[in-house]
Amino acid sequence: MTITTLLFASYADALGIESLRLDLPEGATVDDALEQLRTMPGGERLPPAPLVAINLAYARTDSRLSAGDELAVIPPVAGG
Amino acid sequence: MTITTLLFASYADALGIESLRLDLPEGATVDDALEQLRTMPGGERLPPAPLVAINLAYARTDSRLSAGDELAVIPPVAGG
Amino acid sequence: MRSAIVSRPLDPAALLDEVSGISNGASILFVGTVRNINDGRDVTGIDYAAYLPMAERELAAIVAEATERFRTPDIVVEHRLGHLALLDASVVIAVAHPHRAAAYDASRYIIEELKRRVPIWKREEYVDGTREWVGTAGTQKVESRRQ
Amino acid sequence: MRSAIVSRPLDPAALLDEVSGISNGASILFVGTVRNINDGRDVTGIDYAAYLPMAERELAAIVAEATERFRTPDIVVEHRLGHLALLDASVVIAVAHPHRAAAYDASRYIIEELKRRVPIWKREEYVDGTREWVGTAGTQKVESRRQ
Repeated sequence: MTITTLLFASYADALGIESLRLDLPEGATVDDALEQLRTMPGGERLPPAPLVAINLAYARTDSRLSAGDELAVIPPVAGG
Repeated sequence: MTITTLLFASYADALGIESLRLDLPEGATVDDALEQLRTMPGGERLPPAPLVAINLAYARTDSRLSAGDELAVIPPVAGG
Repeated sequence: MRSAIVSRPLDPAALLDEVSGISNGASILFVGTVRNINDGRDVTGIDYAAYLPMAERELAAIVAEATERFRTPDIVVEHRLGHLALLDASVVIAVAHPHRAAAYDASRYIIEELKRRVPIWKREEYVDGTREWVGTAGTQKVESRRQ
Repeated sequence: MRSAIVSRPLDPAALLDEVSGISNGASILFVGTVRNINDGRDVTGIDYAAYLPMAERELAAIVAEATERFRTPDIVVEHRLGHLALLDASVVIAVAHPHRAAAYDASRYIIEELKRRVPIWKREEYVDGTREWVGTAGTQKVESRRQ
């Protein structure tokens, strides 16, 4: 299955990309997606357990992904 | 000795006056002044222990007064 | 740091501008306004009166205390006297601070102390045309001898 | 009740007007502004970025929570994105309520939750020309691969 992955701020800078598609086996979790991201250049800069959101809602990294999901890897927020 | 006494808001309405001079013996206290006010028409409406200020600063009712003092009898404040 | 008791309409935005500065990350504006219901009664307006020299002195003291306690000089407070209609602002407190927690705390400190210590009184007007002085311990139903 | 994430200058006074009403006795305006020093470094400006659809959703959720928790519909929040100079307002929170305690509490709730949950990030610019993304756990010194 294919999911869309979004990176922001320092994470986008680290990997040099803001949006990419990941191919994952059926039943894959957020952790599986993160593992794939870490194999990319700069991916080693992602923290061990980053904040993530699936389809605009915060999620746990052991959550299962579905085809077409939008997975966002979210650096520490700093609004205000 | 003579002091100036100021009344405000509901107290001024009760006694029908906002400012008056009181003649008091030397060494008189705020309580003595209040006792004199209570003998005036409407004076019975003053509470047993009203807030008072001497020369613009809150004071106790057992404080001694001096000639020329400005004694203010202060209803519950309601600013803001 | 500035405080004033005035008889003209208050301008909250001007006070906000007055305290803002490049070293402050947070500004808090408190605006107290005349509302249409108090203690279940329909209010149409309020007359504010003060023991002016003492009110000025107490208000200045409160602002000085807040300045020291919360470590910011950027505090301006104005209280209005006279007749106010519904929606009119009776008091505006503007505080700016490098950090938001202290800004909130200073703002709150000032309004609570103002309500506790500053000799200002309000007489509410009700829809039935009656007027009563309002005290912190509930409305004082003192019959006026001047009417 | 309204929230928005915008790319234009914020107008605090307009938001204050928007929440005020005759049944409210207290209005609190919080304005967050860009300040010249953060963590001891001289800041000259900030770029704000967001995960926009999620930020809009989280901010709306926070405002809805505050509306219910503090029982007032009179809440408006706007957060600005893009490049902000010193003194520019990045966020404005306007809350009005019949009573001041709830107004303060609602305002404080919203800014704390906003800083905790809304996916917005800021990159500070320093006097030496460098720029860094700022995290709540201190500045993240991530070397950019895109430069």
